[in-house]
Amino acid sequence: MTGFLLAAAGFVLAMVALGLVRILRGPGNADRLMAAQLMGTGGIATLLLLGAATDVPATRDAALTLALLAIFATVAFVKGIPAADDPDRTQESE
Amino acid sequence: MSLVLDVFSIAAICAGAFFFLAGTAGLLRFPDALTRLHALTKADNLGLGLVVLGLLPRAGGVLPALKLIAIWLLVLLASAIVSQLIGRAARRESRLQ
Amino acid sequence: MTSVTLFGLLGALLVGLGLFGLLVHPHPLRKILSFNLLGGGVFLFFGVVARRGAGAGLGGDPVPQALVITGLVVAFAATALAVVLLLRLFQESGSATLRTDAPAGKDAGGAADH
Amino acid sequence: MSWTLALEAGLAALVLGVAVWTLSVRQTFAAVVAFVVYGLALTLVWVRLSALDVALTEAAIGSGLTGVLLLGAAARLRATEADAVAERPGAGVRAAAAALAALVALALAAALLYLPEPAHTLAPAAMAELPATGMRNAVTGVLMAYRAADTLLEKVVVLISLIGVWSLAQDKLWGGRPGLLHHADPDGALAFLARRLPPVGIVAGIYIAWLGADQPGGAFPGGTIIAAMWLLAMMAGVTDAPPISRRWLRLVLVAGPAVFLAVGFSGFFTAGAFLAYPVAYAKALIVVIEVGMVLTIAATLGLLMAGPPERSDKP
Repeated sequence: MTGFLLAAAGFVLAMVALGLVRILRGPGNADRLMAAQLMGTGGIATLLLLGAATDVPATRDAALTLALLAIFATVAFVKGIPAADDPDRTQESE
Repeated sequence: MSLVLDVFSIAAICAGAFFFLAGTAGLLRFPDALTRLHALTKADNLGLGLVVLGLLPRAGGVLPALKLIAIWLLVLLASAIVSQLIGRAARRESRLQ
Repeated sequence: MTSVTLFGLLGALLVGLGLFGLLVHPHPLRKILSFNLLGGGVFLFFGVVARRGAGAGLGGDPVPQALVITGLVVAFAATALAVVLLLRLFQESGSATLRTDAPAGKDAGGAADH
Repeated sequence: MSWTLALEAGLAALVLGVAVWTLSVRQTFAAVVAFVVYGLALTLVWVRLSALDVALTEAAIGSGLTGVLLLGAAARLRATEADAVAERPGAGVRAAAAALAALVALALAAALLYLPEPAHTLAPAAMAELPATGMRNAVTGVLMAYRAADTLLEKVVVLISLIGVWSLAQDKLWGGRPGLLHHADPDGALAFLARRLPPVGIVAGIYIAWLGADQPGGAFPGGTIIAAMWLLAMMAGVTDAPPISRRWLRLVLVAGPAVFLAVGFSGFFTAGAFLAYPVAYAKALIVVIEVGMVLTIAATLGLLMAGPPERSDKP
């Protein structure tokens, strides 16, 4: 079972790491944020699986911390999008 | 009994991992921001949810299990609202292009 | 290769990468970012030293781990101060360049002729 | 190759890839997103190194808070990015920098491979003395007892950097409210989150801080979570940053170091040395210090993020 949990942790981590290619390709900042959001959720899942595999209950607290800070960071990033656009685009006019 | 629980864990975690696979595939392959967002929320809600479900029997008590569920609920709440915000930002960006 | 060696080499590489970024990136904000990257490598090195000292029922030597926690907080405080200094420089001079020969007191936002 | 090593090699490759990308990507916004992922991956590395306390702190401060801080600066300095490209150093300088960086990395790697065997460790010494502190988490024991002077000075350093940030305000705005005004989100999704999440988050922060005595956790990650919830409410326009001239704010900011110092000086009378705890009350005193610290850390980190005063207090 330990081997299975470790393998599952590795698989989830590999999947979200692949998703990071979206940060490279963009094209928009919204796409980059989605990849970061997926990485956050995947990171939480990986932490929980790792913790179960190695029997370290404290990883659940690390996952809790990560979940709360990920929400905070994502909200801050979404709010930063209009101002942090490509410099060659015009400012939003709404 | 423990065999049944192990099988349950393995099945749920495999299903969760599948949704992470699907979410990543969607994020990479879907044509525009809003469809990608659709794929992402599946990984967020179902992927993590199924992984948490699979880990519940191994949590070693009611309180740790409740903590796992609380983490999932937090991510669920955040994902519901953040994906709205990301969707709005994506629409704004596509209009600027 | 053990995980200690693996992560130790990773820490060394991260320090090198961060140092390179710190030296070649002209924009001060990218320098601050590189410096934080470098810091991650240094902390990782401490973590590896702590992991080698596992014993007495602990997964690692708690003294270097406590130092890293202190270091993380101080690094954040230093980063916050550096960022505010940079923003103030931009507010005063209208540009964020660190060049000493940059034309001082130009009109705000007009540093396009560099 | 075992599962564990494969996983760790993959993790190391991820950290390295994200680091290279943070340095090489053109847009600062993308670089900051990558830096947050870097911190997240490092959190997993800390778990693999059995340093759960560090993992918690890294997840909270190293990744989340620093990333958001840099993002705010990137948004404000966007106009200067294009100019900086023109200042890129020439090939000669870049080659020299690469050579120097490679040399430093090689020296560090060599130092790693020649570390003494068996490794020096203070773990047995820390564990032997731990029962006297009443703590069960060795890292908290080290932070609060054997290296208490470090922790005290660190509090002071963070406070001084906040004074430094404030002193960069324009003279006429001194005493005003930090940062720009965030308008309330009219459609309400963000405001909804900012009303529902912070009560849960603050409880979680206190819980993480409370855990610190016996398990991984402590005042740093706990205080950071509370600061993040405060900042979330500010970003959504649900609450506003307080003017820095408020007396209660100043009291909260010095509460942590003041309690720490008071307990430290009382050590002269009760245990015969500065920052020494009488054994019978060690745990109680450490808990008192930690309560003050959580409060101060949350307020200080939140205000460091908010920046210098930019709006006058007078309407």
